[in-house]
Amino acid sequence: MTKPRGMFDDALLMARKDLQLERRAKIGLGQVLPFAILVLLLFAFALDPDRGVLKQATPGLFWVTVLFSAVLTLQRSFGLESEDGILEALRLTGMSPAGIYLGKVTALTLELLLLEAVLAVGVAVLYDTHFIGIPLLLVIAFTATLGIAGAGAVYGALAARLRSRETLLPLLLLPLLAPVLIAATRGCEVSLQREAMSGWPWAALLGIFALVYLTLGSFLFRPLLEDA
Amino acid sequence: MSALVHLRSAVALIGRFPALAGVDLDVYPGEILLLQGPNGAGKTTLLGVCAGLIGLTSGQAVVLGEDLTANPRAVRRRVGLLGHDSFLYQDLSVVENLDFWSRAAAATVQDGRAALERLGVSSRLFDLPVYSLSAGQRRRVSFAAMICRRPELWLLDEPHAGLDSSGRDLVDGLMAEASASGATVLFASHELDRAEHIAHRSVTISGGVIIADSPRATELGSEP
Amino acid sequence: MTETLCIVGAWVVTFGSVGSYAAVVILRGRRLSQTVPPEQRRWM
Amino acid sequence: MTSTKIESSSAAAPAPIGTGSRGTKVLGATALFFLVLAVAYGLFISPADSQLGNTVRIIYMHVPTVMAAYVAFLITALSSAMYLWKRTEFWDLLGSSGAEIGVLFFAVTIVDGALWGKVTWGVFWRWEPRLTTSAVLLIMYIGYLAVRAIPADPKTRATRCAIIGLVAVVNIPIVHKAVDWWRGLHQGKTVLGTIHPDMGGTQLFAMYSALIAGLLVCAWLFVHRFRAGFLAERASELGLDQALEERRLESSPAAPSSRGARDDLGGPQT
Repeated sequence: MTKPRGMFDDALLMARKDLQLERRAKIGLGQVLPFAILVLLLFAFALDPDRGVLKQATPGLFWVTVLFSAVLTLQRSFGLESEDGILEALRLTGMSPAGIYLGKVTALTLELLLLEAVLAVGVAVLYDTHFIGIPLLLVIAFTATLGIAGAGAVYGALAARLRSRETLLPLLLLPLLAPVLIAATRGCEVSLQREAMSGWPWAALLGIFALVYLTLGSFLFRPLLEDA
Repeated sequence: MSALVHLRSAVALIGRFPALAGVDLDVYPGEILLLQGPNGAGKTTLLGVCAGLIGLTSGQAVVLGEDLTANPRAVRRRVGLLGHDSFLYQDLSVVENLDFWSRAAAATVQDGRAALERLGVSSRLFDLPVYSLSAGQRRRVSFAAMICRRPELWLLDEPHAGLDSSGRDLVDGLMAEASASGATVLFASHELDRAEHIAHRSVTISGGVIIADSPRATELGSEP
Repeated sequence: MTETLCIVGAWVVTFGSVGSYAAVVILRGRRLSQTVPPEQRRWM
Repeated sequence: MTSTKIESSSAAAPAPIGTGSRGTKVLGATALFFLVLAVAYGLFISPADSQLGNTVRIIYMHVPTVMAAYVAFLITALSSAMYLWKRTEFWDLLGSSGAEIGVLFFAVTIVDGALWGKVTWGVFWRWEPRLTTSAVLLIMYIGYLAVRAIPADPKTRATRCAIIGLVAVVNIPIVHKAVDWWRGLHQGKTVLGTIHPDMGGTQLFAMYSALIAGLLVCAWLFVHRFRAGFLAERASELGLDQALEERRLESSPAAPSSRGARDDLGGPQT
């Protein structure tokens, strides 16, 4: 009756289910993405677009927008796991906690990457950004997103069961992601030839961040599901 | 016959509130045990404890031969819990839910479909999202998600609630069938006439303790 | 002028915050120890 | 469970009121001694620094507090890991004491740093790497305390806090690195928070007595905070015993066989 299932089977199952949910409910596509584009517009209102401030600050604004959208995506992603007794049901299945974690991270990473792709088109059109140094940009986007999803899933799951989760998650998560914001922003600036330094150390730092939190999250998800 | 569920002085807290205040309970293999008591008596908490979801603050709990405080995970995958919550993703369709939950519990997709059929869920509902189902239909889908994993211990929290009369009969039939095939059923209910008819034995819980244990001399002895 | 003010300020802030935190902790301990039976609060 | 009735055993020595003991008194007195030394040398006896002038006197406060904060956070991290392994109340209480004390010292550090900046740069805040890092870490640990303050049963709360304690501490070196590189692009390292080599004898003495005083105060606070947390747990357990009694009494007035309140929706089975 119980054929052996590995951690990666569980991860795949979870990720598939999350993407299925997104396809059905379209919260990311229908709500988070428009919000992110709205933020791009708000930045233009706040920072005079004619004086070049906007153009200079584009990488930073891009990643700040991604962070805020990530918080919303995480709220949604773990909100639906804590409704209707789903967390209890997941514990009853005997799925591996690390598998659940990696599945959530995979789905989150894919969703956020898609959001970033659309936002990139957004800044290209609205802020007149010319993309150069594409390989570095892609590596930075991927590692940064993996880090955001990896750290975010731990705190998303932790906050999901608390009544004050809407206010608590940003407070917990955003300071944790400060190095991601710094590294991704600087890395993108370098890539867009705004600074004369090589951007690969930033990509490496992002990679280390992602690796550290993916490892930690895989271990911490068991106590998180069991007792938190 | 050794007990399948064995609780001694079980104390369980919900937050800081002692929902169970020292429960002694034995449930024997193959038994259908009715758990009755007023609202807030601790029925739901007791089922949660037996499922390995709620840890004990003090006391002893052995379920399916496993010590719950030491190894709750071994118990969880062998029990089926039908709770107040639906345990379903509202935005996914009925089959998507069943596919996910059956595979998550290491059963096959076919098990899930068979369970839906067994619960009388019409195939025209299969592709509807769960939120659009009526309460009774949703209950049947939850039930299907529970039995598709073939649990050894059924923990049912008011299994008749929200169901029409054919649904109630169906639930009774499923419980009898489970008991006949060797599974054990522990269910909480307020519908005592119906419940006492199907149950082999009933216990009453109130104020977080068992206050009455009334064996029904039936085909299945409750004590060795 | 600013210099003296800032230097004195730094010391006052440090001693003031740590001191008032210590006071809060001590008072809290005293208040709590009245509700807890003596055999549970024999420190090493 | 029921052994927590108050019973004053007159034979044994009376238990202390509060969280003090002989040990903490000795510790506190030693800390006080070094504090007096630090004040005397740091504010009055030692001369102004050759490079920093009188602002070095802020550094005498800044360095001990930041050291104490890091020690506290490292203890929190260690306790978090130990809690997840051993699951004992000791590590939970130690970890939460560390977070609270660390936040206190870090907040003081940042205020001191800003005051130093006001004298040195003319502005309270410049994006100096150490100050920036401290600000980020401070908010991270305020999050820990926010979760700690949410009412929950002790085990749940302890697990949540242990997870945050671990997640936060591995971020410290990453934040350091990121902020250093980031600021490294714009300006050279500042001397804030460093003991530079050409400090004179009385200056070093002032610095080290302040440092020792800071760490001793930190240790003294730890003991008291830990004991206060321990007392709070015992006090809430007393509440639990009472709650259990009340809970059991709920069932006694109603006769067990009374079935007046049943709410069967379906008809009797035929």
